[in-house]
Amino acid sequence: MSKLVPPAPLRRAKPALPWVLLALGIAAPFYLGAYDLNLLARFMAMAILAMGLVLIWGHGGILSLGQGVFFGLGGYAIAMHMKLADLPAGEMPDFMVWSGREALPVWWEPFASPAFALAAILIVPTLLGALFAWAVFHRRVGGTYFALITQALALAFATLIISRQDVTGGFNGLTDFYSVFGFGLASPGTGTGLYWLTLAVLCLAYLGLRWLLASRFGMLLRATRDGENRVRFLGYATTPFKTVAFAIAALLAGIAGALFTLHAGVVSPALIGVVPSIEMVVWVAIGGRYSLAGAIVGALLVNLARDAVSSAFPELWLYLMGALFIVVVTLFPNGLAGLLKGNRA
Amino acid sequence: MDFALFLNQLFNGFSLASLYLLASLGLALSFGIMRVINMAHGEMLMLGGYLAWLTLLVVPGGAGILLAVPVAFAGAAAMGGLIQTSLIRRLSSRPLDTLLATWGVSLILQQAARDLFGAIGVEVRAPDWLMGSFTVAGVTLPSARLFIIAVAVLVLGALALVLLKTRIGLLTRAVNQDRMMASAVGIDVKRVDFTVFCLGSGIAGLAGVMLALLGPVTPNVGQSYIIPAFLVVVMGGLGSIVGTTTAAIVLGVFSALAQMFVDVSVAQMLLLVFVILFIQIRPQGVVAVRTRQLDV
Amino acid sequence: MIRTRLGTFAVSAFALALASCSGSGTGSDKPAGDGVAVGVLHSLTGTMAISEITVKNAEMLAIEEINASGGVLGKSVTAVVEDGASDPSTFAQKAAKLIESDGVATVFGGWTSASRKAMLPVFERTKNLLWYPVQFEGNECSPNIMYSGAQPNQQALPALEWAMAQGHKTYFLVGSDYVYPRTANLILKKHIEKAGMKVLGESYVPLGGTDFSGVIAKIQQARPAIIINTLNGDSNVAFFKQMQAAGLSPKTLPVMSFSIGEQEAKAMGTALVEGSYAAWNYFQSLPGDANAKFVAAYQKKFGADAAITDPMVHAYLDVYAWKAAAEKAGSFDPDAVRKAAVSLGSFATPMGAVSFAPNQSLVQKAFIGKLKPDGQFEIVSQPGADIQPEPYDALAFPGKSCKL
Amino acid sequence: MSAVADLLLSVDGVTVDYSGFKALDAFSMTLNRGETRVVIGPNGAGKSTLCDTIIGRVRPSDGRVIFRGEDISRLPEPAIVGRGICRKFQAPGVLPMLSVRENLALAARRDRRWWKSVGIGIPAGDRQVIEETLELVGLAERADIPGGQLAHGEKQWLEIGMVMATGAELLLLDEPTAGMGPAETSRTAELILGLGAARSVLVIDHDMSFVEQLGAPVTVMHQGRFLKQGSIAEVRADPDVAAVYLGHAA
Repeated sequence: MSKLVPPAPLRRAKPALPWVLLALGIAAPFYLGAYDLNLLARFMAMAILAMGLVLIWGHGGILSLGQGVFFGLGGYAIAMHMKLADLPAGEMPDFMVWSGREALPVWWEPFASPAFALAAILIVPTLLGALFAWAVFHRRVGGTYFALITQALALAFATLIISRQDVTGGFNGLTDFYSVFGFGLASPGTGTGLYWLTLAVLCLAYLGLRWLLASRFGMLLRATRDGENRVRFLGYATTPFKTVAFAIAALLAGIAGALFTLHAGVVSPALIGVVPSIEMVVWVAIGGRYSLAGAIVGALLVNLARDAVSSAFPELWLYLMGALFIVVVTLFPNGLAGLLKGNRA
Repeated sequence: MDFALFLNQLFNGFSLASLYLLASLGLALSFGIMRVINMAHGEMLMLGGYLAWLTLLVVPGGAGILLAVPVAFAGAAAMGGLIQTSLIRRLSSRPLDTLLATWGVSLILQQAARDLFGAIGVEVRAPDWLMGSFTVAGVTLPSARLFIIAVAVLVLGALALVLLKTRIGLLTRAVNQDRMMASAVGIDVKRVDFTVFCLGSGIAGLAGVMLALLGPVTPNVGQSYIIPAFLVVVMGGLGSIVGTTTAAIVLGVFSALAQMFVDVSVAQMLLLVFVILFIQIRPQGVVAVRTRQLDV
Repeated sequence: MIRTRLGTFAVSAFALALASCSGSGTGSDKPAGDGVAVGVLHSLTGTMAISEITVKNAEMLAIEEINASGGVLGKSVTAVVEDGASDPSTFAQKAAKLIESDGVATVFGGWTSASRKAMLPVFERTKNLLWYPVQFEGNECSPNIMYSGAQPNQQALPALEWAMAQGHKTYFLVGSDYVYPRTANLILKKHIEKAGMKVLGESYVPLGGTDFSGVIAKIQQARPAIIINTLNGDSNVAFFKQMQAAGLSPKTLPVMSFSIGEQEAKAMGTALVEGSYAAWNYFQSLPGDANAKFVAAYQKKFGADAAITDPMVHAYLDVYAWKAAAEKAGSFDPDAVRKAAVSLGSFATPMGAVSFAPNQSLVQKAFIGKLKPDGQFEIVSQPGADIQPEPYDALAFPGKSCKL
Repeated sequence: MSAVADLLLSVDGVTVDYSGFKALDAFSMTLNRGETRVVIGPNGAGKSTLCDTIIGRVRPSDGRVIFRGEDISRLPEPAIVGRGICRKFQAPGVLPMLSVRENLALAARRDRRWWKSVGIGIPAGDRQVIEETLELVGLAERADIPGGQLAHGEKQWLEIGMVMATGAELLLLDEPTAGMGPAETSRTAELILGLGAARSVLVIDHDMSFVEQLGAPVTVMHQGRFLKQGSIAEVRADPDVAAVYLGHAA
C-alpha cells in the first residue's frame, strides 16, 4: 500500500494552471515562428500521452513503462497511410523495393484509405492495450511486476519493428511524407492547421479526463489504487476498471503518436523503445502525477529543456535528467503541480 | 535439425542460463527482502566489468581475473550500499517510486562511466587458460562458458549456505517471509535490508566480471542484460532463490533453442510472450509458498 | 523552498512562457555581416555518441583550419553545433532549426541511415545541402545531399572481389539487425551467387545484442571459408570474444568487417581482433604527407592516441570540398555550391585524390586492411583504380538509376 | 432444529490446507436467516480462515460452502459478495484518500459494472442508504473528511457501516472491536444488535466482555475443528473449552 498522500480530490481544487496553459496555447501561433510552433505542437502531442499516464499511474497506481508501444502504433498507422497516399495505386514504398520485396504486404493495403487509417489509429492501440492489460490484471499481477512486463513489451515491440525491415522500414522507420488527407505537409498553412488540431485534441482529452477522474469511475480507480482488496470485497471486479483505464491511456498514446508523426515527419523505433517510454514517465513525475495540467507542464518543460540543454552541454544532460528525476520522485512526489497547490506531500 | 546442433544449443542454453542467473540473482535477493526493484542493477554489472579492467591493469593475465572477482564484489557491494542508504531506504514504502528513482541513478552511473572511462568501452581480455574449448561428441564446450557455469553454481551454493546456515541468512529469510513480524520480534530490519542489498549488488559486480569475458565493457552494457534479468525475477516469483534459478534455466534454454529456428530478435520477442503466458498459469511465479498472509 | 502559492505559480508560468517563446538551440544568433554560418549536426548523446563525436571533431578541425587561412570568400566560418541525440526525429528537428532559425549555408552531419532518411525531407523542402560522411546502403540520391561515404560498390563489393581473389568460395554473413547490414547483404548475396559461390548462412542480432551462442553454433556447423561481418558498435566485442571462446580466432577463420575502424579495434583490444580484415576508403596507416599532416593536426588537438577513422576523414574533406565549391561558384547558395562541387574535378585529401561524380557521390579508391597487433591496419590490397559510385546495384536493383 | 427454509449458510466439512498445516479440518456449522452468531477460539483456531473461505478469498481443499442453497465455494469473490455476503477485515480496510461519504457511496452502489460508473456525484437511489448508515455509525458530521484521517475506532465503525451499506444479507465481522476502548466496544455491540432480524451476522472475536454484551449463541473452534456450541453461559462452564483456553487438554 503506498503511503503517498495525493492532493484532495480534484473537484474542490481551484485550478488556475489550466487556464494559463490554454491562454499560452491560443496565443502561441501569433508570436512563435514556424519552427518553434512545430516544436511546441510536437511537445503538446506528447502532453496528450502524459495525461494518459496521470489516469493510470497517478490515479490508478498502474505504472506502465511501455506507453511507447501504443505511441508507436498510432504513429506507424498514420505513417503507413501517408506513405501510400503519395503513391500511384499498386506501387510499393521505396524501402520495400530495396528490401527485396516483390509485392505490397496484404495488411498494408487497407491503410491507403484515410478512413481506415483513422480508425486504425483509434482502435488498434486501444484494443491491444485492453487485451494486454486484461491478460495481466485478471491474474492479479500488478505493481512492480506489471511495470517490468510493460518494459519488456516495449523492448520486444521495438526489436520486432527493427527486425521486420522490409515491411516496417526497420531502424530507419517511416519518413518522407508529402501530404496528409490531401493537405500538403510542406505548405505553412498545414503546419498551423495541425497545431490547432493538436491543441483542440489536447483540450478535448483534458476535459474528457477531468470528467472521468471526477466521476465515480475515477473514484473507484483511486480506491483500487489504495485498497484493491477492500474494493474487491465490496463486490467490485477491479480488473475491468483497471483494463478500461489502461485502454484509454493506450488510446491517448496512439493519438499522441499519430499527431507527433505529423509534426515530426518521421516515426522510428527510437521513439518507442525502453528509454523513451521511461522518459514519458519522467515528464509526468516532474509535472505532477495526480494533476492533468501538471502532466502537460511536465511534458512541455522537460522536452524544451532537453532541446535546449542537450546541445549546449551534452555531457551534463544525463546527469541533470537523472538527478532531477531522483529529487522529484523522492522529495516532490506530487511534482510541480503539488508545489502549486502547496502540499508537497 | 541434426542432433549435434541441438546438443550444442542445449549447452548454450545452460551457458545463457548461467549468465541470466548471475545477472538476476542480486536483483531477486533485494526484491525478496524489500519488494523493490533496483533499476540501477544493470550498472552494478557494468561496474563489475570496469573493476575487472582496473584489476587487470594492475595484475595482468590469469591471476588478474581471479583477483578481479573479490574486487568487483566489494566495489559493487559498496556502491549498492551507498544507493540503498541514500535513496532506497527513504522510499521503502513506495516500490514504484523506488523503481523510477533508481532509474535516475542508472542514468547518472552510465554518464559517470562515460566520463571516467571514455564512451568507447575498455578491453577485458580472458586469460589464456580460458581460451581453449573442449569438443565432446561433436559439441564444442568453450572453457570460458564452462568457467562461468561453474562460477554460477558456486555462487548459488555459497548463497544457499549463507541463507541456510548463517545468522544473517536466518534474519534474511525471516524478513523475506513477514517483514512486520520480523521487526516485531526485534530484528533490525533496516540493517538486514542494507546487508542483503550490498550482498545482491556484490553478486552483480561479480557477474559483471563474468559477463566481461564474453561481452563488451561499455557505459551502457548494463542495459542489454537488465531486461532478461527482470524477466527472470518476474517469472521466478517473489525473490525466492529456487524460483529465480529455475526461471533462469527455463528462459536460458528457451532462448537458445528458439535461436535454432528463428533470428535472435524474434527469439527475444518469443521470450516475452512466453513470460506473459507463464504468469497466466502461475501469477505468483515458479515457486510460491502458500502463506497465511493477512490482508496484503 | 518557495512556500507561497503565488510565488511558485509565477515562477513556473514564467519559466514556461520564457522557454517556449525564446526558441531554443544554443548556436550563436544570426551571424554578423562578415561571417557565414554552417551547421554541424551529430549525436553528442545517446548510443551513437561514441562514433559521432570524433566525426564532429574532424569537422571542427577543418573549419578552424579554414578560418585560420582566411575563411571562405573572405568570410569567417562560424559553426553552429547541434545534438541529434541518436534519434532520427531529433535530427530532423535540429536540421530544420539550423536552416530556418540559424540560417546556415550548409550542414555537415548524420551517421546512421535513419538519421539521414529523417533529414532528407527537411533538406529537400528547404533546398539546403547536407554533407553525409558515412558509408551507407545506397539506393538513394537526392540533389540536396552530397554522399561522400562509400556506396556498397565502393566497400562491400571490392571486399568481395578481394576475398574471391584469395580463393574463398563459401561465405557466412553476420550482421546487426538494421538497414545497412540487411541491404548490403542483399547485394552481396546476388554477386556471390552470380560468381558461382555459396552463402552458407545469414544471421542477424538485434542492435546492441550480446548473445552470439546461436550464431556461432551455426558458423561452426556451416564451416564457411570467410565471415562477412556487418555488426555495429558493442556487438562486435561480444561476437569476437565469443568466437575466441569457441576456439575460432580471426587467424584460423578469416573475418571481413565493414564497421570496425581503428577506434573500434582499440576499444575491443587488438589482441582479440588481430588478423581480421576491414574494407574502407581510408586507413590511418595510408601513406602520403596530406594524411600525415591531418593525423598530426587531429592528434595535436584531440589527444596523441586518438584513432583516425574513415568517416572522420570523409567529414574533414567534406568541409574543404564545400569551401572549394563555394569559391568556384562564388556564392554560398546551396544550389550553386552543389553544381560547383560536381564540377570541381579531383582534389587532394588525406585519402588521396578524390572527386564528386555527377550523382553527387564521391569517386574514391577502396582498400583492404589487415589489423596489426599495434591497432593499425596493414594495407593488403593492391592500390586499385578509382571506383565510380553506383547508388543502385545493377544485380540487386536492376533498371534503377540516379536522375538528379 | 430450524426449518430448512430459514437456513442461510451451511459450512459443510470444509478443509483448508496451507502446505501441510490444516487451518480448517473438516469444519462444519450452520447459520439461520437473521441469526447473530459469535465464533471464538484461541489464536490459530482457524477463525479468520473460516471468514476467508466463506468470502471466497481462500479455496477450500475439500468440503462445500452453501449460501441460500447454492454452493459458492468455487465462485470468484465479487460474485460471492454480489450474492449478499460482505466482510469486514481485521485491519481496517477503509479507503484513506476517499471521504467518508465516498467510502459509503462505493459500498452502497448496487450496479457495480464499470460502464454504469461514469456519472458524477452520488446517484439519488444510494443517497438515502448513505445518510441512514452515517447516522447509524455516528459519523454524520465527519462525512466529508478523508477516511485516512479518522480515529481508529471511527475507522472500524466506518468499515462496519460500509459492510452494512452493501445491503448484504450475511455480514462477517472479523474482530470489529480490535483496538477499541470499553465505551466504543459497547457502542459497537448496540450497533450489531440494532440490525435486528433483517441481517444475519457472524462475529469473530475473543474479547469476552464484547461477546457477553452481544448475548448471541457461541461456536467454539479449536485447531480448525468444531469444539462446542451453545449460549455464552454454557460454553463458559464447559470443561473442554476451559482446557483449550488454558492450554492443557486434548
